[in-house]
Amino acid sequence: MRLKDLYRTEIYDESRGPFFSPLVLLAVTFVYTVAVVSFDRYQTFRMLPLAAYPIFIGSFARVSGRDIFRKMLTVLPFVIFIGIWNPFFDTTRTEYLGIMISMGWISFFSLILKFLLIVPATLIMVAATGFDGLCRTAASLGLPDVLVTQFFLLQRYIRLLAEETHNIVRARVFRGGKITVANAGNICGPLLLRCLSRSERIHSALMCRGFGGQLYHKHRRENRISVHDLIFVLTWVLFFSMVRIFDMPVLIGDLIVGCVF
Amino acid sequence: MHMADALVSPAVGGVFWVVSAYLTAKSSAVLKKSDDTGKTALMGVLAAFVFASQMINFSIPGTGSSGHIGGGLLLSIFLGPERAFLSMVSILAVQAFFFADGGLLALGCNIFNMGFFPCFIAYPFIYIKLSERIDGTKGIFWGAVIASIAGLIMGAFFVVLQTAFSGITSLPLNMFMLLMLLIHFAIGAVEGFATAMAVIYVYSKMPGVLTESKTENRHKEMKRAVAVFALLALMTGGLFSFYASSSPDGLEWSIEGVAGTAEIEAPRSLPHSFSALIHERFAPLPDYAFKNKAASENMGTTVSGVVGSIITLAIALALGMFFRKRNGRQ
Amino acid sequence: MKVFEIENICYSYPDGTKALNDLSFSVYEGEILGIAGANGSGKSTLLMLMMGCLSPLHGKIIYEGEKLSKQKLMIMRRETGILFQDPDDQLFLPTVWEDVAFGPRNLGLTEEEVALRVNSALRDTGIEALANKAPWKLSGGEKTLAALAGLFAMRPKTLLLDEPTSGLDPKSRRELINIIGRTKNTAVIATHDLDMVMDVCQRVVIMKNGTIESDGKVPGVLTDREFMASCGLEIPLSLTSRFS
Amino acid sequence: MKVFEIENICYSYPDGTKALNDLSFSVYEGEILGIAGANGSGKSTLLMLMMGCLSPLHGKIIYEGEKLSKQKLMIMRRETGILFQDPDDQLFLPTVWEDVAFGPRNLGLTEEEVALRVNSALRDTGIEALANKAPWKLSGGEKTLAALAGLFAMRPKTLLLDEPTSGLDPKSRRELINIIGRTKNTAVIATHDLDMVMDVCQRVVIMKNGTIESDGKVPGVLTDREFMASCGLEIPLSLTSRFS
Ligand SMILES: Nc1ncnc2c1ncn2[C@@H]1O[C@H](COP(=O)(O)OP(=O)(O)OP(=O)(O)O)[C@@H](O)[C@H]1O
Ligand SMILES: Nc1ncnc2c1ncn2[C@@H]1O[C@H](COP(=O)(O)OP(=O)(O)OP(=O)(O)O)[C@@H](O)[C@H]1O
Ligand SMILES: [Mg+2]
Ligand SMILES: [Mg+2]
Repeated sequence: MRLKDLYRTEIYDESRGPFFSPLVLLAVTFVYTVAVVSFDRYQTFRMLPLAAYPIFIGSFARVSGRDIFRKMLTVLPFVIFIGIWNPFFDTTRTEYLGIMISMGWISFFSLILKFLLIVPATLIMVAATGFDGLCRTAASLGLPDVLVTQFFLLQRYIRLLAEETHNIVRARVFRGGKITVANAGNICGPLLLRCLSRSERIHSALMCRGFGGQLYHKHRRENRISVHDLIFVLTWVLFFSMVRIFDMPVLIGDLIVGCVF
Repeated sequence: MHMADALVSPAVGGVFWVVSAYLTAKSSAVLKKSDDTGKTALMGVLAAFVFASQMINFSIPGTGSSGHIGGGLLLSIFLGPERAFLSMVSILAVQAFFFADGGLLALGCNIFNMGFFPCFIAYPFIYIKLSERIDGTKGIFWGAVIASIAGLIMGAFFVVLQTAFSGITSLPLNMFMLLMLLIHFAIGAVEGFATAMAVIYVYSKMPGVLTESKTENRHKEMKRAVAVFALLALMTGGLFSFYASSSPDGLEWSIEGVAGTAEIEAPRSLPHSFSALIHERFAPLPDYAFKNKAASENMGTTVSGVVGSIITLAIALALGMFFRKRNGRQ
Repeated sequence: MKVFEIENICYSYPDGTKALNDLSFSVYEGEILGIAGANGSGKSTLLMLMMGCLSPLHGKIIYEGEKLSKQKLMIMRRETGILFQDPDDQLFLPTVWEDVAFGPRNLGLTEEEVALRVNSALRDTGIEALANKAPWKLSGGEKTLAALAGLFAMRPKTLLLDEPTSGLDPKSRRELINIIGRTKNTAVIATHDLDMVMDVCQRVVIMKNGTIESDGKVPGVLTDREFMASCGLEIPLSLTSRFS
Repeated sequence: MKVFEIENICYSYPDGTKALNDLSFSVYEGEILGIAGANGSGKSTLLMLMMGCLSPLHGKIIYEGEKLSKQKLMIMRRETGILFQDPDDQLFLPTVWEDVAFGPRNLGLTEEEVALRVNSALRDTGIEALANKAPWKLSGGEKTLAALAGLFAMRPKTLLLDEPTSGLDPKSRRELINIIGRTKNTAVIATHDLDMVMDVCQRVVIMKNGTIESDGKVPGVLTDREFMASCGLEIPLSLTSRFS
């Protein structure tokens, strides 16, 4: 992750009128994650139909595929690193897609597939709800006010930090300076103090406007669930269980292949 | 040392979700009682700093986890353990949601590994004790270094534990453990140094910031909760290492254990039967079912599988397009 | 009646900077008081102290006849609105609308009433068009206006404004002056804009190095060229006739 | 000779806000140009574009006869000093002295020369007493002065100032006006302080909604009451005689 990515939380802030309630999206995404992870480590194509979910919500959210892709690339190495050892230690050979291959490779492939299924789903879910939506959901779910406020402030201060860093870098460049490792400390110290004193002022301003520790007020009824939402949840949960219980690709494939031949 | 979703089993993820949720609730309750909102802003800023410093990370080969500063100790020193813990929760949640670092399911594990140990163990039992015993900046320095190392190592140990229980990789345990602990020892030293420098720097420039955290009266219940979890963690850890060392060939165990070839012969030690139990309960299709299937899988089903997969994807995509059009979105 | 009584206040910042030095004055109900003074003379510090964001080293601050205890502070903050010198410190919610609604919501109003107040505040400050923009994407003057709207939406009895006109264009400035002039509320305005002080204030306090140099009727004080110069100030621009 | 030529510049912020719309003008060597306009009319955006912080969607910016390439940009930034609207954006070193010295040091001057320049810049802006203070502990106006000192210490050929007088007390404002009036340098000043424009600028550009409404001699433009009102402005305060 780079500084630029910090800035990127901003792409989630544009108001984009949620199409499903954030609560519902969060719940379904959680069930989805569990569904993906619950597949055995040697299973591959069986979980593929689950991709329907991220594709579906992704077609609603106004989020660029490139953005998601870039974020995925930043985490991919970690998953590859953990999986790549499987082929070395799990050398039992088996037949797979008509070729002999070690079980380790299958489990590696399975791991990558899981990653490819889960990560975009989470990112799209967040993009669809927005940070504010998530905070609201969290508040309406009864998460402690301290924590909700903290979520909110963290995101606010991450931007503050990014801005201040950006400003410092820009100001340096304008006066002919360069950023090197040697003067990084010179930047970080003042940055910290500056942010601290700024945070105090921001907090004072909050208090002066009657802030009592509660950012989202409960009477705003965020989590009213409509029939439309309920159908959404039920449909997807049903779908996930179907995929989990039946080998859907093989079933559908059999149907088609059976018809063709 | 973020665990990714793809690396934890639902059972492990669930257990740590519950534990972390409990700790979070307790911490919030304590803060609510203390009725002091003076540090709210500070929480936000410092969390942002820790968040940013965690961006400097690297992958630890073969472990699937990233090496980076934890930050829990720094937060504890400035904010007190409960606030620090909540800050860690917020940091990890934002990372999971916005940066695909960690994940929904693994969030509980990550909170426990990176929040619980530094905030509730390393800070009160190591940092406080040391910095009280040794005067001045020296005490801060050694307290920070040792507490950081201890906090990170405990966390790293639990990363290994959770990975092992999840049974997703076939990585040899001994090697994994050694690697993780060594690397986190080094990171801990670096972090401790950085933490000490930051604390000393801020202390010299803004003396007001640091004062209260020590006098903050901790709630009794919180202490009890921490004690219970510390004990539990200690026990699991102890049993686990006992097991790992008593079976000299940890490598074999992990391969066999997870691959399921030597399932019945595997010694019935507690952690293992626990993991087996979880496996049977929560994994609807245990390993052997697949093995049988793998043997019987012929070319025909493979073709159907591929064809079926492509068709399912196509249908999903088409549906998505359809709804998008209907919603009138660009 | 006195709204604020400031008695022998001293304040030093943690680094030792003496910002205020034995300063006393009162703010009467319904009056609009100007505070002027050179850069660094302690105007912002004074307002911060009055809002309880800083606590004085010596002396006391009395609000409506009572010393500021924790409880009194809560009441005071409900009834008093402050504009910070840097509007960036004040705006923090994702949209301008939300931000302006923050104060009224904290007062516990119903959602309809909140909407009513927000919309009227946005209309008063002329930034209805920016309601759905993120506050950090505004121009400098627009930020000030948004912060002002957040203040007005709370309908405070007393206003403390720290340089409200800096960054505003002449038209918005004039409108703000009209709004302040119209209210029956008490207001304390720290500013360098002496023309505004001429227009809206009845009384003006001139500060210098953390103390009060003069406290009196506006026309009398502001027209004294020598005295003003000695405090690092000038007479208002509209008095320096260009054609003479 | 033309220092800057701006040709048919358009700019929209990433969120779609049209900030500048087909805007053209030139800055001539040695001239002091004022830019005025209502809040949100695009003044700051324009200065950012001129400094290459943002890049235009259409149109081009020519500096001393050459289009701004990466190399030319480097040269331009060496010769041009910019004051941001928010001085906080500009101060980043632990003390004011260090901060002011940052620019000259990067020009490769010797340490003596740096000290000379820094001290003279601090003297010009009247903040010698604050040399060892941390920039984030200054008052609003002091920050602006410190940022200005940082600018002057670089002795740039061209100055781009974004609201230099906002937050300054009348005396510092007057001194700044004198400094700008004395220089032989080119300067572009975006401001709401039309009295300053009257005092120092030869030419003024009036902006409205991202376009140029008028570009001409100062007395002619600024005294046209109707035209100014139509742009969300007013005639300078010193022309509104209070006694008439
Ligand atoms: N956080 C701080 N730490 C230390 N000193 C400070 C801090 N803030 C302000 N000061 C100092 O306190 C004095 C008074 O500052 P204050 O901000 O009250 O001035 P002001 O009258 O508002 O000036 P301005 O007109 O420039 O806004 C100044 O000398 C300033 O340098
Ligand atoms: N980062 C941003 N993202 C989106 N829109 C922006 C951003 N910054 C400014 N704008 C918008 O662009 C327009 C021009 O802004 P700009 O800052 O150039 O105005 P300005 O003339 O400097 O105003 P002021 O006198 O208030 O400083 C405004 O409508 C503003 O809302
Ligand atoms: Mg001030
Ligand atoms: Mg501007």
